[in-house]
Amino acid sequence: MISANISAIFYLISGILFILALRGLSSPESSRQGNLFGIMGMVIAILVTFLSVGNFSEAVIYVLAFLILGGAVGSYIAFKIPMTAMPELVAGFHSLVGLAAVFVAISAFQSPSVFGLGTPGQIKLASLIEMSIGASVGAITFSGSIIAFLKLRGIMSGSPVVFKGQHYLNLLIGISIFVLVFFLCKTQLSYYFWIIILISFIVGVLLIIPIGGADMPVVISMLNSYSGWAAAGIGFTLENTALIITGALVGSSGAILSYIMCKGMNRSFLNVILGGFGGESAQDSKEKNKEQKPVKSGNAEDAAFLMKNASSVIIVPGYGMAVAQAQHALREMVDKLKKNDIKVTYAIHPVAGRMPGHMNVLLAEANVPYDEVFELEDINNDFANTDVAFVIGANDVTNPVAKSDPKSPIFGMPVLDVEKCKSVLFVKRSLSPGYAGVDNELFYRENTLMLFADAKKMTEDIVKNLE
Amino acid sequence: MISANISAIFYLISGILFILALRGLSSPESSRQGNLFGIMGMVIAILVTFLSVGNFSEAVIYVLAFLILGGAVGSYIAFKIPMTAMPELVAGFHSLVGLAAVFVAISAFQSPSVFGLGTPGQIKLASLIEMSIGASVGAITFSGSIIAFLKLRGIMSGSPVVFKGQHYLNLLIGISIFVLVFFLCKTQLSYYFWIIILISFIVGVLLIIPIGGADMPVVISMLNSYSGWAAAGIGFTLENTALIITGALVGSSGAILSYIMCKGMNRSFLNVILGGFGGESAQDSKEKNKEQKPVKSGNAEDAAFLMKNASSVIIVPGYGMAVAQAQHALREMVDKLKKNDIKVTYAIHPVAGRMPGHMNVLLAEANVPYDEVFELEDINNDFANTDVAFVIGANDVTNPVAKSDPKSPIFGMPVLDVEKCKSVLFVKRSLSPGYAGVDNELFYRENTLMLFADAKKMTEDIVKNLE
Amino acid sequence: MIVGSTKEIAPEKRVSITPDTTKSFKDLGLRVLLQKGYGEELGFKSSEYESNGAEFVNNNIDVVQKSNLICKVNLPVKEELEAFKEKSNLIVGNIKKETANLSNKNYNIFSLNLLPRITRAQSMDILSSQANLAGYRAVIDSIYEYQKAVPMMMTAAGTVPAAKVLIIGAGVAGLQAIATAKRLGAIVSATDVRSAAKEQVESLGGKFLSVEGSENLETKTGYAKEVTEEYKKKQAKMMEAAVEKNDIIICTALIPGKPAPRIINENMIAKMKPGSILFDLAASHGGNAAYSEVDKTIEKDGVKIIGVDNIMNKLPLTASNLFAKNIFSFVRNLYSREKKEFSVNLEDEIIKNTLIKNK
Amino acid sequence: MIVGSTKEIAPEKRVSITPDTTKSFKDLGLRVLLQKGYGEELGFKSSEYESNGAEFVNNNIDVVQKSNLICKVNLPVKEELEAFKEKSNLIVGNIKKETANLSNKNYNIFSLNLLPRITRAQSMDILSSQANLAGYRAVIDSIYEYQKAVPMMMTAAGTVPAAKVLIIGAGVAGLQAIATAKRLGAIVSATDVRSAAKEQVESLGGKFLSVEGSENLETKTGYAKEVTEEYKKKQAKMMEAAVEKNDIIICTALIPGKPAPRIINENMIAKMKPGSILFDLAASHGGNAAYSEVDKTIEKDGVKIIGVDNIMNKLPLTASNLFAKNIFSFVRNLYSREKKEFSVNLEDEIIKNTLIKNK
Amino acid sequence: MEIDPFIFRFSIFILSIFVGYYVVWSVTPSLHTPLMSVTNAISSVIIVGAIIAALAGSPGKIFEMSNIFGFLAIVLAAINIFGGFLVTQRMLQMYKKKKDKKK
Amino acid sequence: MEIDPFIFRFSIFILSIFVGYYVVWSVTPSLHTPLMSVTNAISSVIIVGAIIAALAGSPGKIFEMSNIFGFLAIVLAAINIFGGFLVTQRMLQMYKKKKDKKK
Ligand SMILES: NC(=O)c1ccc[n+]([C@@H]2O[C@H](COP(=O)([O-])OP(=O)(O)OC[C@H]3O[C@@H](n4cnc5c(N)ncnc54)[C@H](OP(=O)(O)O)[C@@H]3O)[C@@H](O)[C@H]2O)c1
Ligand SMILES: NC(=O)c1ccc[n+]([C@@H]2O[C@H](COP(=O)([O-])OP(=O)(O)OC[C@H]3O[C@@H](n4cnc5c(N)ncnc54)[C@H](OP(=O)(O)O)[C@@H]3O)[C@@H](O)[C@H]2O)c1
Ligand SMILES: NC(=O)c1ccc[n+]([C@@H]2O[C@H](COP(=O)([O-])OP(=O)(O)OC[C@H]3O[C@@H](n4cnc5c(N)ncnc54)[C@H](O)[C@@H]3O)[C@@H](O)[C@H]2O)c1
Ligand SMILES: NC(=O)c1ccc[n+]([C@@H]2O[C@H](COP(=O)([O-])OP(=O)(O)OC[C@H]3O[C@@H](n4cnc5c(N)ncnc54)[C@H](O)[C@@H]3O)[C@@H](O)[C@H]2O)c1
Repeated sequence: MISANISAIFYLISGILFILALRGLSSPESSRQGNLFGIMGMVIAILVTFLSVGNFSEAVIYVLAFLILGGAVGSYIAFKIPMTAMPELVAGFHSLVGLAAVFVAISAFQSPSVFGLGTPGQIKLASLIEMSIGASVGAITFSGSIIAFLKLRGIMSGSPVVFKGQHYLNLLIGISIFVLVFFLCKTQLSYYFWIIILISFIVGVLLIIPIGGADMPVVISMLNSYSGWAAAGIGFTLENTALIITGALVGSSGAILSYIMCKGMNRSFLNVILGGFGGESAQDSKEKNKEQKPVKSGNAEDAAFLMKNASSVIIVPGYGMAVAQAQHALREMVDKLKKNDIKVTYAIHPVAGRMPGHMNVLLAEANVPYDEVFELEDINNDFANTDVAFVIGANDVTNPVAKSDPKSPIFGMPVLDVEKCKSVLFVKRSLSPGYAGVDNELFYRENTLMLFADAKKMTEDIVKNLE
Repeated sequence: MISANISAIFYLISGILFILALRGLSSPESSRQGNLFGIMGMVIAILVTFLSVGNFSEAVIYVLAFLILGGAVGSYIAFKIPMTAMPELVAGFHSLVGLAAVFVAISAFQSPSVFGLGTPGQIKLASLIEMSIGASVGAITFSGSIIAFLKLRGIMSGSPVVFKGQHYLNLLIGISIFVLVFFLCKTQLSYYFWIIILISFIVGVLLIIPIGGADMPVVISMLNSYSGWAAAGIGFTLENTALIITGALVGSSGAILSYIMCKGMNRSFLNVILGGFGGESAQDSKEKNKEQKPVKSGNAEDAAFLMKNASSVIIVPGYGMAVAQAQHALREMVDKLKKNDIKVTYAIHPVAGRMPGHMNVLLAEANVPYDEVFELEDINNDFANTDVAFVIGANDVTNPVAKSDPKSPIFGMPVLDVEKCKSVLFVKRSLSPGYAGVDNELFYRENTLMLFADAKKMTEDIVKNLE
Repeated sequence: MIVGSTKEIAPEKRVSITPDTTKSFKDLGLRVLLQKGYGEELGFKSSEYESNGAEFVNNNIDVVQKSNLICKVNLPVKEELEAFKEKSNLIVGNIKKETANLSNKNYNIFSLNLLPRITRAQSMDILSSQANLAGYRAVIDSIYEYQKAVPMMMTAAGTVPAAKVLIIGAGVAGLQAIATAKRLGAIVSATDVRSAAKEQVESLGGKFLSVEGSENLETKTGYAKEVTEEYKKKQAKMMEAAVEKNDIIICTALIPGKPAPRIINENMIAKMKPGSILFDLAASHGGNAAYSEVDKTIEKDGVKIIGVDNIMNKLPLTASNLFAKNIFSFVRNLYSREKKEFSVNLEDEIIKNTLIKNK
Repeated sequence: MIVGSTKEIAPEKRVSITPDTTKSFKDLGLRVLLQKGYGEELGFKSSEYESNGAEFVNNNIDVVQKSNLICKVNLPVKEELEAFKEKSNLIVGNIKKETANLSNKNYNIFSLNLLPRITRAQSMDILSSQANLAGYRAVIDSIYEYQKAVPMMMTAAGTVPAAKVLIIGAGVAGLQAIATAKRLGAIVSATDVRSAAKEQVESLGGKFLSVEGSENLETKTGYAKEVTEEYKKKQAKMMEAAVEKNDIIICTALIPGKPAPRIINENMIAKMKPGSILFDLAASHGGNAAYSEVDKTIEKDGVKIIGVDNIMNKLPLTASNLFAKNIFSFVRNLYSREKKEFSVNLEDEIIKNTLIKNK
Repeated sequence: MEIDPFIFRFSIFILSIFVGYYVVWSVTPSLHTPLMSVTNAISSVIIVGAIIAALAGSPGKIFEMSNIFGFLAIVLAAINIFGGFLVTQRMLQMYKKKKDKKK
Repeated sequence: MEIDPFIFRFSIFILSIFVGYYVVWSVTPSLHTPLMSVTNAISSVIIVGAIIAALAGSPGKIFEMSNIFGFLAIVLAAINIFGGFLVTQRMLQMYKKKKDKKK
């Protein structure tokens, strides 16, 4: 058994390792190292805990057994899960952390003495408050994550569930939790403790159901943050620095991350987090959900990242490039890509733009060499071997409906097979159709990323992010 | 007198306010607010200290008197100092902090009992180490800042002072300080304490003299960092959280800031900080100084800053713009400037480039509107009322020798009076002359900043920095 | 099945079958029959045609009599028309419906200028392909006639100001004219009655002159409507100011089935600077400008007013290449590969609209 | 002091004094005397001249007899030359030294084409100002003659490939030709014997074709030297490949005081594509290309070979504006404001070099 | 003059919040998912509490209520730890491959 | 099980270092000088120590050695505090004026 001082130092070290882990994960170069730091931090925290408890009875064997059991399950899941199921996996994992926090809180509530928090019925006031906050937040995290998981998995419908008075209900429940904590402190009756946990489970559900599927990543990050706060709360109860540092770290970084993600998706943070609050905003998000539901939308950084990691890119310009006068920015973007040894070519559809040769005029103005510019027939087979199609302000000329639907007004027009690329980036301002007025189903495809912005603005932003 | 707990909380609050102050200062919008936070933090820290000491004897009056005295002097300096003397002012201020730290350490050493650190001759080991570190770092900060101040003020020559064996001397002194601290702890003789402080003063001088005037800003920031560490050291001695938090904050942010500044100036951090270390590097910096001495050379950030804060800019393109094919990037730069409500025009010299109308062709290609393009006669009077002339790859057409020296081969040619602008930026790759082979004396003028780079590269970098 | 073509009558310089499309026809499973010397004026050698699979006969009547389908730029001469096989087909670039009853033989006549402007028909759209070139060439011709330099040049001997070019009508021809003038460094503005044109003009870097308080005069098919009297007045007011300022004016405004709108009147021309150019691409449809006469260059108050009927003769090679591709695309649509014959499927909008005489 | 000018002899369309420079002369304190009808063909009205301070006399001889200085584009006719005042001055754009003894009267003759290429003389440099326009106009004329479209256009009716333009000689004219062709969307390459030309060509977006292993053939004054036989062979080899690939070739290569170098021979022309254009700006100096004849357009194997003597007549307005400014700058340098007379200061390099006959 | 340890803990808590805030402020969007998954893994440091709970009490009685909840929490947290870090590793591996392929 | 307060202080110290590190990481270059000057002002929080030193000891003897050094330190630190914050304010004012002028 090691002294409290030494374990405190080691907890600090593990906290620092976690900081480094998060730092590492914020830039691609250091990301793997970051993960390693995280693992090290966790190992240290666990070892130190063993050593500081110093109780080497047979219980240790059970602890190890359960640890290994959990580890085996976790590893199995991690290896088996398909990459596409990442978001729901993270949501699922979250629920576990939440539940674990609840269990730890219960345990502390049951046997306060062993944690030095007083005796049952005589638990220190501060500890009682801390542990009920921990338990409550943990419970919210648990049930909220479960809902998020179900929505992402498709088991539950992704569309937001809203009903009248939702916000009032939430408010009511929120207040009731506070009241219950108050009574718990006053009476020390375990009864109240259980009710708090129960109600918190319900809160988690209520908080997440009004949020649409598209906003789930933000929600997950937010739940992440909750689980951090829960850990910190319990850290105070157990007077454990590791839990406090890490909990605060995870709590604030998760909150910030969800804020950043909202900004990236051009969504209002409040709107997303408060889900059902305010009649208009619910309306709003509903409408948005209906419209945006199936499209993946990204920002300049995503686009830059995708293209930087591609080995070949085909640019497909259309009328929107002309409207935005984005040709110069485009040329610059391509220059940057080429400097990264990426093969870049231009695919010009015969009727791109609004006059014959429209694209040629603009590309020539931007000094794009002629030998990088290909007409449809010469390049259409290349899409299948290309990593990224960068469709800038083009729409009709990529619309596969021209190949498939004889009733479509553009049926029979040859189109650029951009969808055969690994990823397709569409730069346009909205989901509205092009000249022919036909919806483009590519926007909703799995391998499409929409970049909603003025073409020039977006291209310039991408240039910036290509540095 | 308030309890230790409450004062600890308030110290935490003041620490947080300092964090917010630093955060605020890292972006222009929030900078003034940041300063305010800093002031608030300081006020709280001082008030809480008064309250926690709780000694309201007549001493308080003296304290207040001295506080006001210092404040008056500080305010006077702050208002009187010309804006151009900022860097040396900051250096001067630093020296004060360093000295103050030394004084506080001395005070603690003199009367350890009042700080609860034991009695003279029986000071707690940890405290003794902490206070000697604090005193030593404080002393280094003091003398180093004085040297920096003298160099910047021009009282001492800005060129680096290097001599043989400098590094060994530094090393020796460094080691000797450690040895002295060791003896101090062992013997508790005040004798050692004073020697430590004395030697530290010398170290400060030795550390800074080998660093050239150009690198002084980095040095100042580094000294800033030192003063932070000194404060933190004393904070440990006095068991004062405010000092610990703030000291660590200032210490690490100062270090990082000097690192960032080095990166910005394209200098190696180690080279700057270690100054005289390694024969070659000293050689290096000497040569650089010799060659670059008379011209001021800047980077894209400087250029961006200058132009962003201008209200009018005239672009003077020349053959170098054509060679670099920088016209598109230039146009983009101008667009960015215009978005900032800056008036931008182009001045075309009749023989700029290598064929009549050379610049016009390129500017038209980049879609520069004709009404922003002026010929020499129409714009030459405007330079005097313009903040910045951005000369991109032009040379002969700006050379004032054409007006002054009848023997010069270009005498009699009308030239653009760029030197009448408040600042002139010259983008070219070197100091070499243009077509006519005549040296351009503008490069060496006070209000000229040379931007050595390929015109396209530099312009793109400026665009980046204009965000 | 045999696709044939005979020489065009001067001054027409274009051809409707090029060596390139000959190959395409062969690939489709069709034979190509040409009159001797076909395409020679354009520098196409008979050997080029032959190596791509064409056959030559000496006589134009022979061609017509042997072919199942004849492609022509203009309406064939009378004797050719009379010689047509029964149930054969004739594809012509441009005829009016009224003139279609020239021969009472029983064959199909298709006129490509009647193509619907639908997406699928784009590759056959001779109006677009030729108007595009016309827009380009109108600028080249105007600049050739213009006695000053077009781009701005600031030189040691003073500044040459950039020429100001005004394009009237921003359809296919107008847009290409904008692009071409812009490329040369002119200051370009344009006007049109369709409000979508504004964005299109700006997408080429031109300035759009709108008629104040005007509504959008676009028909559902994308063409322009005739304008109201009130609009005309407003337009004239705007034009007066614009015309005076510009050095080169290129008129391309048309209204399908109607005479071209008269946009520039005598007064405006009187105010133009001497040395200015007024190029009226609409001359053969009645002209957008006063004085303009088909195939004549008139000088009025120092202003050159140029009216050309068939500007395609100024770049017949490119024009023929595109024209022939249009024709080929049309034939490919008409020809049924399974049945190995030309099938007039009247459910096909393209065929229905272009057919002016049915067997 | 009076500055005068008489009408030029056709086909010359340029003038040496414009209304603009009339004003400048007046501002300098000089009177301007012109022959009646001066500048009319260019659209300059007498009233414009007069409102800027010019005076008119009916007769050209009157002008000459009354003026202290006569400016002309070309050498005046014999009777004018005979009528010159003693101690007067004549400034001409272009005369050869040998022809300068036409009159035995005692006056100064300056020929501006002999200006040294020094910085101070740039504003008087008619070679530059006119060559610049020549380069521009050569491209416009070539494209006018070219039967295809120049810029690349990918259209529904197939792709129009971009024309390939080759510029031979990248001096003032050549560079402007590069710029103009580039603007129109052509694929431009250029060649020259001076190695500095590479960077200059590239600064305009053109591709430079270098002759392998060649040295720099630039004289100290910035002109080209005559090339060696070995170089000629290497150049010919490179040219052969280049000429074949290009659609439009514009020749501008000159060597001062020598006949223009012959760069394109008969063989090369034979290999050119039919429909190609070969524009020889050097024709009047002997021509860079085989077959080229002054002021004639010759067709050879489908290639149009155009030789123009005075291409300035194609844009006389701009050319006159610049020319007149050059003349004015020269006069300003010649005129002493204090002494109020024209002073022939032989220490001035500019005056010394251009003076071909001294009073 | 002794300061309550709670105050210290609270200071630590607050400072950690700031660290967490600033440390992810400049994260690249493409790393959002891995970052989320690593944060998730880290948040299962709750296992520290679980272990304490599991081992609490007198050596003999290892299956008190509190211990049982501790054991449960350990299993859950362990799943999360292993799963979280491994899955992050997998995701990051993916990024690496793309880079390497190019070289 | 009591933890030495030093450990807590040390944790606080370390965490503050991280905060300092990340908080200025993204500073705009144009603000380097004001940032430096504000950091300088903040570092004179050493005045806290100076005040303690000045007020230390028994109420009667206010001019002990340690007090005198304390007073000296107060003067120095006070110069710095006032000077530093005011000068920063002036610098920032400059930025503002430029911006405002334009509008
Ligand atoms: N080439 C010709 O000769 C010709 C002539 C007439 C008609 N057409 C027709 O025009 C169409 C051409 O196809 P296309 O793909 O080039 O164009 P398109 O199908 O009309 O699509 C252009 C897209 O660009 C987007 N856009 C517009 N302004 C933008 C801006 N500033 N920034 C970013 N995006 C912008 C629009 O979406 P948002 O509004 O969502 O941004 C629009 O969907 C074809 O249908 C063709 O038949 C061609
Ligand atoms: N316009 C005409 O018709 C004509 C014709 C012939 C001659 N000239 C003569 O050319 C001169 C024109 O004056 P100017 O001021 O335009 O040109 P200049 O005096 O020749 O100066 C151009 C400058 O650009 C710099 N430069 C070259 N490449 C660069 C690149 N890639 N990036 C950045 N800088 C680059 C060069 O300096 P570094 O090497 O240090 O980068 C050079 O000093 C006059 O002397 C004129 O008499 C003009
Ligand atoms: N979808 C397709 O397949 C396709 C193909 C080619 C063209 N188009 C579209 O068809 C439309 C017509 O093109 P077009 O070139 O054949 O037209 P056009 O030749 O009939 O007319 C030329 C232009 O003149 C304009 N005009 C008519 N009266 C005018 C007046 N009084 N004042 C000013 N302008 C006037 C018209 O609006 C038109 O833009 C355009 O919108 C074009 O984009 C579509
Ligand atoms: N500083 C000044 O004031 C000034 C003014 C104008 C021009 N210049 C310079 O003077 C120089 C000559 O210009 P110019 O246009 O009057 O020259 P030019 O008209 O005498 O000749 C045209 C070009 O042909 C080239 N040439 C000659 N023989 C050739 C051959 N065998 N093959 C290929 N190319 C050949 C020459 O090098 C020259 O570039 C240029 O460098 C120009 O930049 C200087």
